[in-house]
Amino acid sequence: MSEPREITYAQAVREALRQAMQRDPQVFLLGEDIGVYGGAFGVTDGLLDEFGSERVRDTPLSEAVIAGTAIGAAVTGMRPVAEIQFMDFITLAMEQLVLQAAKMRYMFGGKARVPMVLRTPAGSGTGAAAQHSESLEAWFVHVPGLKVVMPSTPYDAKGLLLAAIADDNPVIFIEHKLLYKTKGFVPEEYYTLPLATSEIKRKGKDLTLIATSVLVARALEAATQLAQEGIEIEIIDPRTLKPLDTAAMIQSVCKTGKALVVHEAPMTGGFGGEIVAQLCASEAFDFLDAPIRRLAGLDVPIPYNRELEKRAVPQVADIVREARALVRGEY
Amino acid sequence: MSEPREITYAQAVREALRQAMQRDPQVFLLGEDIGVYGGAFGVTDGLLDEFGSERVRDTPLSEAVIAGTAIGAAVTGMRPVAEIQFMDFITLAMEQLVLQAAKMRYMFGGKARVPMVLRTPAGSGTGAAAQHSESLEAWFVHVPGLKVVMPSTPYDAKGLLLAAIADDNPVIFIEHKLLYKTKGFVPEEYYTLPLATSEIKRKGKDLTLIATSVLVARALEAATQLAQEGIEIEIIDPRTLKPLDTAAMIQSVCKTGKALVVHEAPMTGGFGGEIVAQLCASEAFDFLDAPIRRLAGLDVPIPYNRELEKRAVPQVADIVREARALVRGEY
Amino acid sequence: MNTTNGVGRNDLSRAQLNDALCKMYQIRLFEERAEALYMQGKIHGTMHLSIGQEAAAVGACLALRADDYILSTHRGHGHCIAKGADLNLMMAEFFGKEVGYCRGRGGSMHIADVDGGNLGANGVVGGGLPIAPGVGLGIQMQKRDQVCVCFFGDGAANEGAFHESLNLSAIWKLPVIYVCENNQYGMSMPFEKAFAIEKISTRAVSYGMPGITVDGNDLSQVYQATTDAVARARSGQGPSLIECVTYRWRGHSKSDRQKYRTREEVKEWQARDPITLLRAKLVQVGLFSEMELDVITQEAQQTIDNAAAFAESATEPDPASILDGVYV
Amino acid sequence: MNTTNGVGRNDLSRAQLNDALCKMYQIRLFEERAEALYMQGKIHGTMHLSIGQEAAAVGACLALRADDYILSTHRGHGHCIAKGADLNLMMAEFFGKEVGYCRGRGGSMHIADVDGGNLGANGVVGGGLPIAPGVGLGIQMQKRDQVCVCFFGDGAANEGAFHESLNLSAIWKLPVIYVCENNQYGMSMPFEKAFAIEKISTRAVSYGMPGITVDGNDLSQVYQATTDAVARARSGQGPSLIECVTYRWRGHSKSDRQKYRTREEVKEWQARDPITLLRAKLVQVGLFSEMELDVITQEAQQTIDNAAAFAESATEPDPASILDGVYV
Ligand SMILES: Cc1ncc(C[n+]2csc(CCOP(=O)(O)OP(=O)(O)O)c2C)c(N)n1
Ligand SMILES: Cc1ncc(C[n+]2csc(CCOP(=O)(O)OP(=O)(O)O)c2C)c(N)n1
Ligand SMILES: [Mg+2]
Ligand SMILES: [Mg+2]
Repeated sequence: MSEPREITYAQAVREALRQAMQRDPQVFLLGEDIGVYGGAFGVTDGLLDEFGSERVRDTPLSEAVIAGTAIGAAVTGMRPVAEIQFMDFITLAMEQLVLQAAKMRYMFGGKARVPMVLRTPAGSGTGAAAQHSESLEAWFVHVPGLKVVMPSTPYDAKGLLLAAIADDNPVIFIEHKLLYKTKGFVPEEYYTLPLATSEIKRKGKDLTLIATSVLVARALEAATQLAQEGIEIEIIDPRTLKPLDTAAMIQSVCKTGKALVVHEAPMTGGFGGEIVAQLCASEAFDFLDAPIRRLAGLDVPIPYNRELEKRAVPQVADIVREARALVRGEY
Repeated sequence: MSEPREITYAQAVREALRQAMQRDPQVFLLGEDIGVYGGAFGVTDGLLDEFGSERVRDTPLSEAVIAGTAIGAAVTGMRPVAEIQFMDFITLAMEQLVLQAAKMRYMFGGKARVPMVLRTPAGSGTGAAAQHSESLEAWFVHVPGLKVVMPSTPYDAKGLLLAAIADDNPVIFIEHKLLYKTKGFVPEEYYTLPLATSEIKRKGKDLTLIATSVLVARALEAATQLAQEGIEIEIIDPRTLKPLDTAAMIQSVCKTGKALVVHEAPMTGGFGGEIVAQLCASEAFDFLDAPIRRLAGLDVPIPYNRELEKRAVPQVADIVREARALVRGEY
Repeated sequence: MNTTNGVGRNDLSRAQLNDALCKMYQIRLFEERAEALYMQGKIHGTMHLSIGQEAAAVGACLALRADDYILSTHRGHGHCIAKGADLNLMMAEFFGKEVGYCRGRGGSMHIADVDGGNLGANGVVGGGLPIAPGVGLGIQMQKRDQVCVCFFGDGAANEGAFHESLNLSAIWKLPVIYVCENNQYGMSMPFEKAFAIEKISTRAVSYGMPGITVDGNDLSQVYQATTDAVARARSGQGPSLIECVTYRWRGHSKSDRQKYRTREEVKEWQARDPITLLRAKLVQVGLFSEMELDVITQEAQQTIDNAAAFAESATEPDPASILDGVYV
Repeated sequence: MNTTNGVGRNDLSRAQLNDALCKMYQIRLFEERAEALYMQGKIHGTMHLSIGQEAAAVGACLALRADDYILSTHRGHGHCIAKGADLNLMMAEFFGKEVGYCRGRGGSMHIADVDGGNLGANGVVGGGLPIAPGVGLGIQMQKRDQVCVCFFGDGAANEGAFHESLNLSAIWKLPVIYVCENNQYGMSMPFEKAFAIEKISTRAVSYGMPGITVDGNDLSQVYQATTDAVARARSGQGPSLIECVTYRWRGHSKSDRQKYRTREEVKEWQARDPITLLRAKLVQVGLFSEMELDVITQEAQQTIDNAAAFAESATEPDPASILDGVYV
């Protein structure tokens, strides 16, 4: 094992791409401006120089065909990692992802493999307004045949991306723009994390808080604040939304009797509902001593104005308020 | 008021389109094969003859531009009703519906109106397999700026479609292929039903069953069977999924103490989770004497084989079994 | 050797022509049988028959090697047979049986034979178009010398996917041959109303690739155009667009009242039956006798009879296996 | 009256030229100011500057009536100003203020002025393309004689939306003018790598509509081509495609290191500054004196100063109003 080393989330993603490409000549990248530009968020910076334009392929602005090309290459033996520059524009590739990639294997009686990964940055917080801030993970969770990964730390990002690339199914890999510059401990060597293991990011006894992506860090900060009030929150990050590992959550709720689900996407129809429903149908139900609650984005397109943009999605203070109220039995 | 009269769901939709066009010259239809063909399911049959090719417009195979054309016409003063021939192909129009139609008014500071309706048939049961059987309502429920309507009877279909056309927001109007030939009482005159009122389709005291679209009829049949065992089920149809009227559901669950949510779309990430979460966060939580459960489609692309296709989504027997177990306290 | 047997500029051997005619008959007879079985309620769902278009499917695939790929369409039975499918497994799929190509999960609209290079029919009009450059890229990056034929209809040529696909294949010089079967209608939409141009092949100009329109009912024209395009693609010169002008004799699918066209129009096209045309030519140039051709027909008929019998007696999938294959 | 003042075949009055130059300066100065304010942290988010492309936006809009429509792009400040926006409300939107065009909800990428016929900038590349036929249809069905100019970039011309949009407008003869600002790059993707053709206007052939490529840095060429296309559209003859060849001086957005192009290339294009070119021509033909032109410049500068002051002092939206406008 190498020395402990801190790198950013963006670097962790890049390192995963590099190591996957080093190990397996079938792995290649395609997307808009991933070459000399290094990607809109610099994630693929330097990979063109290292691997050449054959394996780091700049595409024209054609999102449907980016997805389709990944499918076609995958089904004929490659392991493409495609990038959609902002998650918003995945809306242009839905037919290929949902009607083709997700269903091909099943429709063909199990006689095809579509080992592709589609990486894309989601989320608000950059002032880019309504068409560059989407968090659409819930859509993909609803599509049989796809896997959905949404890492919240550099360590998870690297290990899960390497696992996604090694997986023989189509995987939607959702990064978060605000996480790209966050740092964390990441081993230098190649490693994978299983696709379907949630992680307890903080231990606690008073409340089970389930959070995804950028909300994990905010939840941790809220927990630190609440600890000063004597409230101990347990934070669980599913990391892979599909398949979903609910074991730790259920166990935790059996212990705490309370659950709060937090995500950035709008509350209505969001992934939180799925977690609530699964908890509700589990043995944890009998241990609940308060309603399971959700704290999520408002039902609003992300506004440009800085203050409005912040209000549109849960911030640390919102989590503190909501968690406290839940623990204090105010619901 | 006219004489009671039974017509089919398809006829009810057609009648709504006809009456809307008669009343308002700004209303027009566009879509693939809606003219001389009468629509893939015959819904628009005869409307070309009545209103001419200016107002019943056959388009080429260009789903993105069908949606975009509706948006552009709406924003410049028309009231387009677009059709996507199968809900599956709405995947080709997601960018226009989600990034443009839904957000335009908000992004522009409230200074635009997009009064358009997009009609589309959803669901399985016709043997058309994985790419002609989607039930994607949950995606749209998750999009601020859209309304989502999903009628289960001819009466609801007519009244809700007329309301959708009169509404100044973009509305996704989801029909079900298996319902087209079902009959029911429909007044001849123009009427609208408010977009956001659920309806109690059957009264009962033992269990609150919330069902949508084709599952309402199956639930009613299941309830009839269960009534013979002395189990009385209350069935609530939200009709409009967004905005969602939860008042009746909450009240009902307060009374029955048990809730079952039933839909055709795959369970994971489906609309059922939203209902469970809303019930859970409501005053009904304190009245629950069993976990809220969901009965929904399997996480599988719809298979072609008749028997497999049936197994993929809830049938009457499944509802009977699930409702009975819930009432008997087996969960 | 550049001799010509009179059935086109490129040299088609007697064996090839035998095979081609046999496949055209198989397509015709397979579809007629499938239609009859549908009427009897033995096959469910829907189906899109390509009767009248056999020369396009067979002509294009005749120019391919067994290890080349095709991407097919909702009207894909012809492509599937032309690419060499096992008719038993194909018919079993129509019956939804476990032994069918897709284990009964796919049906008419999703038949695939991945090992045989058929990457699947497609229920989405234009759904194969974005995949085509990917197949081409997979070939190119793995330094193989295969090619991919991407079939699509006139209707599909107005989907955005057409545009993105042809452009990417062109700029990356991918080994893809775009074969547009212009059968005059996209469901009820006549070609003239959906296009403001005379020929779909004109659109090749937008991508800097060769485009050609051929008589899609003439096997040799389709074969020749495809052969040229395949040679180009295999040698790294990139994609081509071929428009095959043809006609479907049947309605769009099983629910079509055909109010958008006249009986006379259908009859005119039936007078140019691609099978009759090929037969006449083969006799005319003296390559086959009428009797030999009848034998081919009978053999084709026999394979269909066998397939129907095989399919009918095959077993249904185990309902417990319903989730098999959603994930690897 | 068909006299020509030497600034193009079509007769541009002195007043029009005055207005055009003033707007070109306003665009240049507005963007320079916005850029500076961004650097100072007074404007947040991102922005896409069109400096160097002013002639395309102004030339095209000069051919329009006040009640005509435009659909703009992420690089839309120029279109917005050219269509006659109030600079105060525009700058206030950059500051995210309540009085801004979008009540601070939209910012640079979504500025719209629906009453002024600007149906919005668009954060989606090609996002306006599918909407354009709808605007044309709204006009056509309501028997008005307006037209709609749909702006988009070279990059956008490879989106599927381009294809579907142009085809629908063509077959329905809708009053839409497609103005492609080919500034040589889609972000970092050079035109030559994204296209296998020389001119984007070639693609008009696929839709049976006229296509023309003009020098996008020459106001009069853009104006003339647009005027012709507008006349066609207004008289019911349908859409046209105009490619304006131009160049953006600044990086793609605020995060661009510009590694995909050389300084020399930028300099070459800067030597063909559309504003300098127009000024020179106006003096050369004797329509304006240098002093008169300086006055125009100063006036433009003044409007920008005013706008910045206005915007800075305007009030923020009330956070409680955050949900306003999601629904009617
Ligand atoms: C994206 C999409 N839109 C609509 C349909 C419904 N549909 C199936 S085939 C068809 C017509 C296709 O026309 P064309 O491409 O010419 O093929 P053809 O049927 O003539 O062989 C339509 C509208 C579909 N399957 N997919
Ligand atoms: C559908 C979509 N894909 C990608 C992006 C990210 N993006 C914004 S502008 C741009 C380049 C657009 O190029 P072009 O159309 O030539 O316009 P230009 O920026 O040169 O004015 C890209 C890739 C986007 N906004 N929308
Ligand atoms: Mg056709
Ligand atoms: Mg550009």
